[in-house]
Amino acid sequence: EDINIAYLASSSQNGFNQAIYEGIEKAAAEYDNVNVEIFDGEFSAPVQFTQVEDLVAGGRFDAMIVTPNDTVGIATALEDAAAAGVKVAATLFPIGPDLKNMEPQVTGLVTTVASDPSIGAERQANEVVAFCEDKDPCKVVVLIGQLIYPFDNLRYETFQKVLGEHANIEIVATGEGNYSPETSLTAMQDILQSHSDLDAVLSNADQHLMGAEIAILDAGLDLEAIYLIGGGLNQIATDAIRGGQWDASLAQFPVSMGEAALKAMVSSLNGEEVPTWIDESKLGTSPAVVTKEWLDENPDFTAEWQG
Amino acid sequence: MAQTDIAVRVQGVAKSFGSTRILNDITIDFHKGTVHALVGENGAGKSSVGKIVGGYYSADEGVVEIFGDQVTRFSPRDALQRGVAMIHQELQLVPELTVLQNVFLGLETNSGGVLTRGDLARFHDLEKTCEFALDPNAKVATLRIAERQKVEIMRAVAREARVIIMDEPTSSLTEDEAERLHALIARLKSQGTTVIYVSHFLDHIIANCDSVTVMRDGQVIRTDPIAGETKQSLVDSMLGQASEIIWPDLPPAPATTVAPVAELRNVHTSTGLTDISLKIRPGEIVGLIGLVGAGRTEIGHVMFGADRILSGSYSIDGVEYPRLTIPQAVAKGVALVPEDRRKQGLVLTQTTRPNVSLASLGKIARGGILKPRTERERVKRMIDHFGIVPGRIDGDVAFYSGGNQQKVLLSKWAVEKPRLLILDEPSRGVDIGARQRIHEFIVEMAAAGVGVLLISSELEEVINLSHRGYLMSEGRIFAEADCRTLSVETALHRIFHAQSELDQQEKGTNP
Amino acid sequence: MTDMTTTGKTAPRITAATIGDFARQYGVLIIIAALLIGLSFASENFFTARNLLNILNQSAPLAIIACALTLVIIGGGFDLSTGAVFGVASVSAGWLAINVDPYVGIAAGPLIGMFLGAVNGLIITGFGVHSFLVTLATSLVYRGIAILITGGALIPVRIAEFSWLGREKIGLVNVAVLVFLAFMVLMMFLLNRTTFGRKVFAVGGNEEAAILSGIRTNLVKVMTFSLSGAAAGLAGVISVSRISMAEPQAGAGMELEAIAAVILGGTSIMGGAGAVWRSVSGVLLMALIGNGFNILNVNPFFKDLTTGVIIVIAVALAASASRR
Amino acid sequence: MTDMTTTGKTAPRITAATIGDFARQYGVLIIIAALLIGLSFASENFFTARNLLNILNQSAPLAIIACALTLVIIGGGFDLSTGAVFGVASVSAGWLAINVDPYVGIAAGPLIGMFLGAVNGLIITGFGVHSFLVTLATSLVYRGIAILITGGALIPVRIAEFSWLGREKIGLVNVAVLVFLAFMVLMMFLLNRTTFGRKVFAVGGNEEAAILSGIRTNLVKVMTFSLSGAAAGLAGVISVSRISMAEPQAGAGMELEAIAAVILGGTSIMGGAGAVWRSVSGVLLMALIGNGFNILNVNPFFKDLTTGVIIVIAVALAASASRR
Ligand SMILES: Nc1ncnc2c1ncn2[C@@H]1O[C@H](COP(=O)(O)OP(=O)(O)OP(=O)(O)O)[C@@H](O)[C@H]1O
Ligand SMILES: Nc1ncnc2c1ncn2[C@@H]1O[C@H](COP(=O)(O)OP(=O)(O)OP(=O)(O)O)[C@@H](O)[C@H]1O
Ligand SMILES: [Mg+2]
Ligand SMILES: [Mg+2]
Repeated sequence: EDINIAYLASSSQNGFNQAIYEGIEKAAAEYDNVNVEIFDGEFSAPVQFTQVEDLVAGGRFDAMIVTPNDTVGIATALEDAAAAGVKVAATLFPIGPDLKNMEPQVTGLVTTVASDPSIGAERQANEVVAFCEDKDPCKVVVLIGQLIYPFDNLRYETFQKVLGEHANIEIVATGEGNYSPETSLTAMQDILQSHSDLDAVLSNADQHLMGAEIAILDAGLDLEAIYLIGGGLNQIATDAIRGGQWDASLAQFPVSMGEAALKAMVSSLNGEEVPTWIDESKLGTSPAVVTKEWLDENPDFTAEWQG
Repeated sequence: MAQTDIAVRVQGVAKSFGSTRILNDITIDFHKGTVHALVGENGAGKSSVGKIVGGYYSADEGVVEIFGDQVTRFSPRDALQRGVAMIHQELQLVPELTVLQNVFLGLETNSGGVLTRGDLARFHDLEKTCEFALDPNAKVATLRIAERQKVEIMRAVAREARVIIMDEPTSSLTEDEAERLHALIARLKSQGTTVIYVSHFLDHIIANCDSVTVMRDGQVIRTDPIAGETKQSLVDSMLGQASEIIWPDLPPAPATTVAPVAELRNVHTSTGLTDISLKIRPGEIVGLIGLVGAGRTEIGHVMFGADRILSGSYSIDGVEYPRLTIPQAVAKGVALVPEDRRKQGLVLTQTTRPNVSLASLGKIARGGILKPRTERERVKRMIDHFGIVPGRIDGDVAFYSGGNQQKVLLSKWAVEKPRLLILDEPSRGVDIGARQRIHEFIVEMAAAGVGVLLISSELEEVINLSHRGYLMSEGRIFAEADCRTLSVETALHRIFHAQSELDQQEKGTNP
Repeated sequence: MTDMTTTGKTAPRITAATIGDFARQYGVLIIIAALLIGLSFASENFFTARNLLNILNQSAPLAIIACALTLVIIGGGFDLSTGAVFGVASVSAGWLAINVDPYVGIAAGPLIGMFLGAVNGLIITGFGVHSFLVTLATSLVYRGIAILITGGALIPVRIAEFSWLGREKIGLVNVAVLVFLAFMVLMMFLLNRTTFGRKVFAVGGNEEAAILSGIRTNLVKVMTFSLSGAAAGLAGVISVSRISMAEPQAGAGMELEAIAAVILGGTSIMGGAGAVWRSVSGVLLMALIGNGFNILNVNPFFKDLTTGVIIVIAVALAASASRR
Repeated sequence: MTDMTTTGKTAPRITAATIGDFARQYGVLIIIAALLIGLSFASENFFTARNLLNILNQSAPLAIIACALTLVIIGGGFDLSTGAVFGVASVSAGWLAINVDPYVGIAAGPLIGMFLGAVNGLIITGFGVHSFLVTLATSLVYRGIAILITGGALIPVRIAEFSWLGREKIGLVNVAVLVFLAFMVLMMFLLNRTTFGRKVFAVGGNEEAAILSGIRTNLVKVMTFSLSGAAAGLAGVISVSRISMAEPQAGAGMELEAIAAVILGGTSIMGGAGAVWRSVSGVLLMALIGNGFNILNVNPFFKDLTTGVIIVIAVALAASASRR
């Protein structure tokens, strides 16, 4: 009998989500009775909420994999879905009020393929600490997505906590990049007006570094000397690190995430036990933070998503 | 060749909107170099004929020939290119542009689309022909309606058109200004221009036109040379029946001891009124007599609470109102029929019913909830009273003929009997039959004890319809007169006299 | 309409003109009907009571906003702050529900919304500035307030006394749908059966004429903006109670959706003409397109494109019928 | 203005009325001046040639759009599709730069934009529907097209022959700033010194009057929308070349920012009156606020709120001065 699985992307027009779906499709192709479809959440919590309702009402799907736009609000809809007999898995973020808790916070949730954002943020911050070791003061600019997003708030707090433990490190400015190179460029240009003596840029997303890099070059500063670390590890970041323009990126593996989620759903539908948490950071082939050194050792490495 | 002296030929033209036929088998020849009048009741179709010749409407049936060329797909642009310009009844100007820019709109002096100097010189040339004394750099939005009408006329003349359609060009002009327009028309005629002249002023038509077409219900009744026509003969053809042209009898004037319903004492305003004192008693019709710009409209506005009083006092029924607002005035029973019906009077997005009810919503509602039956009855009564056509309660006012829009506007204030009724140009653009009905209405109101303030640029109308009049010039009242003994000639004479005295004074103080 | 009455005495003829008139008047309804029929054939899951009620339920918040917005737009105004008011009402209601009382939270939403709407109205009339700019500015301010209230975090509100509004059903029908229907009827009543409604039409149709008729136009405007604010607040509360979570960004973009729905329905952007049912039709048309996409699962890449094309068709249908 | 002429003969007196008039006319400029002074005191890094040029450079794309949009709005229209046109132009230019030729990519942006703008204009005039609804619909369609072109992914465009437009400087001044200034001058010239500009004012001021003066109003409208499209396309290319990256979502929300800037500057939303310099002032005012926040490192939570409050103040200042 055919198995139908829906993927509810936070936005289907976003490279990261597309890569997750690519993984889902790839894994589905390994079975001969699994069909998958993608739904566009338009980066909107209410849209995704109604999508869950519509899909449950439509009754065509045995399971759904969700990349939530809103990790808390969607919970009630997903509970209803689970109660209606639809299997549910979460990717990228856990579902429920506690972003750090990877175990199901919602009744009926089968599995969560994600990792605690604060762990990744801590790893990034530690790289900066290492770079700053013999610099005093070491001036750091933080570019964060948007502080009104809970996960970005959590990451920012983690950055502050880790860097704050070192007296030589100073966060001289914080800009919101909103995952847009354009916005990041503007923010970075403005920040450079007062802080052209910066030592490092710490960002949660590679998109922000695209803008930051241009601002730094345009200001006539030495890109080599400034430490740039991003997050996501898309192909653009991989090339930039290989080329020496950037220094590191927190690795993410959306294709593997999609594969893992789909396989777990199919197993669960076949009545098998599946782990309630699959740690995303362990899915890839690379270390958690990818550097030029490692990339030079692995010249064949390609990122799991384009950008 | 009979053909060659015809400028515009309209043959068998019919026009419908939806399934309402507004023009039927219209056939008229307009001869070159003549002034050809169109007359008829409100809604007879005069403006519609003009709009078809001017390219604004397209005929459903029939043929329109301009200088012998049959025109099929036609637009105002094509019409202008063929030498046909139109002055619309409802003025169509661009408010944010200046007089100069409006006059030469679409005709600017330019080289390859880039504006160059020259418009001002052309304007002065034009001014020599028109003699309107307009400030070329004034913004049209700040002009009064009479001045706007002059801009429209200049614009048509500026096109150097061979045919000019003038739809009620004098409706906002004083006698004096109308005379000047007629002189202009005579000049144009002598240059071979054809003028199609629509008006309700039959005297003007008889004095200035060469031929006349009478219309009724979207049909041509007859076309004849003007020679031999009289006002009465035209009215009879328009109405389709013999009728008398008369001024109604006024009710007796109230005694001077009667307390006034409204009184202004030494009022000054920022709108240019100086030391205005006047009284209106219940049952009395008081006229304001003056030229355009004398400040008559402003007096109406002050009494309606629309303009602030800087000094002096205003009392209604003996109570002083230093800071009267319009809602207060309305609550006190003051009513104002404004002079610009489209801009200040009607809500054109709405039908007849809400327009008629707008100023008296409280009377057709209980606790804010409308009583539809009461409202319908009241509106029906008004439609019958003024003979509004189309007579539907929910007719689209936006598409009514000019005169019928005016009647809807009057209904708004007639539907409830006010204490004080201010009428600013109440019979502007209405036909002779309706004008009589409006006059009767004014008299009825006075007879019922309403105080009436009447403003009209037609001196004959104010003087014949008022008990008492105030003569005005430059924002001042310089005399009071008993209208039953005043003649139009003396009134005009006194106004001009006062005017020149004022000018003298100005020169004296300002060397 | 003109035609119907004058030909009234003869047998009703169906002419090209009357069909054209009908299409012009009821263009959106025709498109809705076409979509209903098309989607019913395309998927057997579409034309079910559950799915249709679902659509109504999902659209309830937007439809409530659009109903009140209709009055603002007919009155010649424009309200770009409904999304932000929605946000403030959401977080305030959520906060009050948790920290004070769930029912206080529910009641506070519309009241706070009404207050913020009144502030809009007072700024607009007080300074005599166009509402577009004022509500654009206040929407930034309101959104900022919403963010400050929560400190940027989400407020989970998992209280049964609160969530019934968004999630309970009476029989088959959601409470939210009933609230929406009641609100719609109220707005229709206000607009068509009261003196206030008359004044709204007059203010939007010709403000100067309204003033010269003794209408307190500023008061009328403040009231329409207050209603719009109250509606946004009510919608915000329904939405929070539905997803049991209040977030400051809630309702972002909703202001434009609501305006689009109102205009799509056929209410004049210039003011002075329109109807509440039109706005509801506009909302439902957009909801149907979204639902169709979810049910049929067309490639989401085509969703925007299709929505846009359908709107253009709706617009073209209504317009082509009105040619002279 | 009325006052000036009457008191014209005496020595120019500075009265309360003339100050009020000035404030009403130049309200935005006053606020800009106040911000410039305030920010100069708050940070020594603010009033430097580098920072000021930076602000100009950052605002260039938005300012270009706002300049052309001014003509649309004066002409009585509304263009909600500039953001989407920006997106289509971005990705097309990026794609062409990589796959065909960098210069072809640069040239294609404005041309594609102009084409999409013309399509807007043709739909608006062809069906006689209000531009608000039409451009809302086409913005969905265009955004859909942008997404289809890239399949939703980013297109990196790291080619020097392409990125000079957004990144090179001539002396101290960025090429993008020069392009913007040239475009601004062109729009000012078109609006104030050509018959076309006069027609734009007439169409927006009173379309009926324009028709009766023999003006091809539809042609004028199509041209304003084409210009607006071309501007959005040009802005898109500058932006892609600046960040060396084309993305389909680029320019989202820009349409509202541009409209806000135009209206904030003081151009009438009802059409018929306005000026290009006003829109540029509007853009600069908003850019200054953003720059101030980044330079002073204020908590971004307060940014929306402050921006909103400043706009309200600007609006109030302009309006209160026009009280009688
Ligand atoms: N665009 C339109 N749509 C519907 N009806 C119209 C339209 N234009 C004119 N009519 C109708 O055609 C009839 C003739 O109108 P028209 O304006 O030609 O009258 P008129 O003779 O100029 O009257 P008036 O002296 O009052 O100006 C009126 O009943 C009017 O309601
Ligand atoms: N808002 C205003 N501010 C300043 N002056 C004004 C204003 N409105 C009118 N005026 C001036 O006041 C004078 C009186 O104008 P008003 O329109 O009252 O004349 P009127 O006698 O009613 O003429 P009509 O109604 O025939 O046009 C004119 O000189 C006019 O320029
Ligand atoms: Mg007429
Ligand atoms: Mg007057």
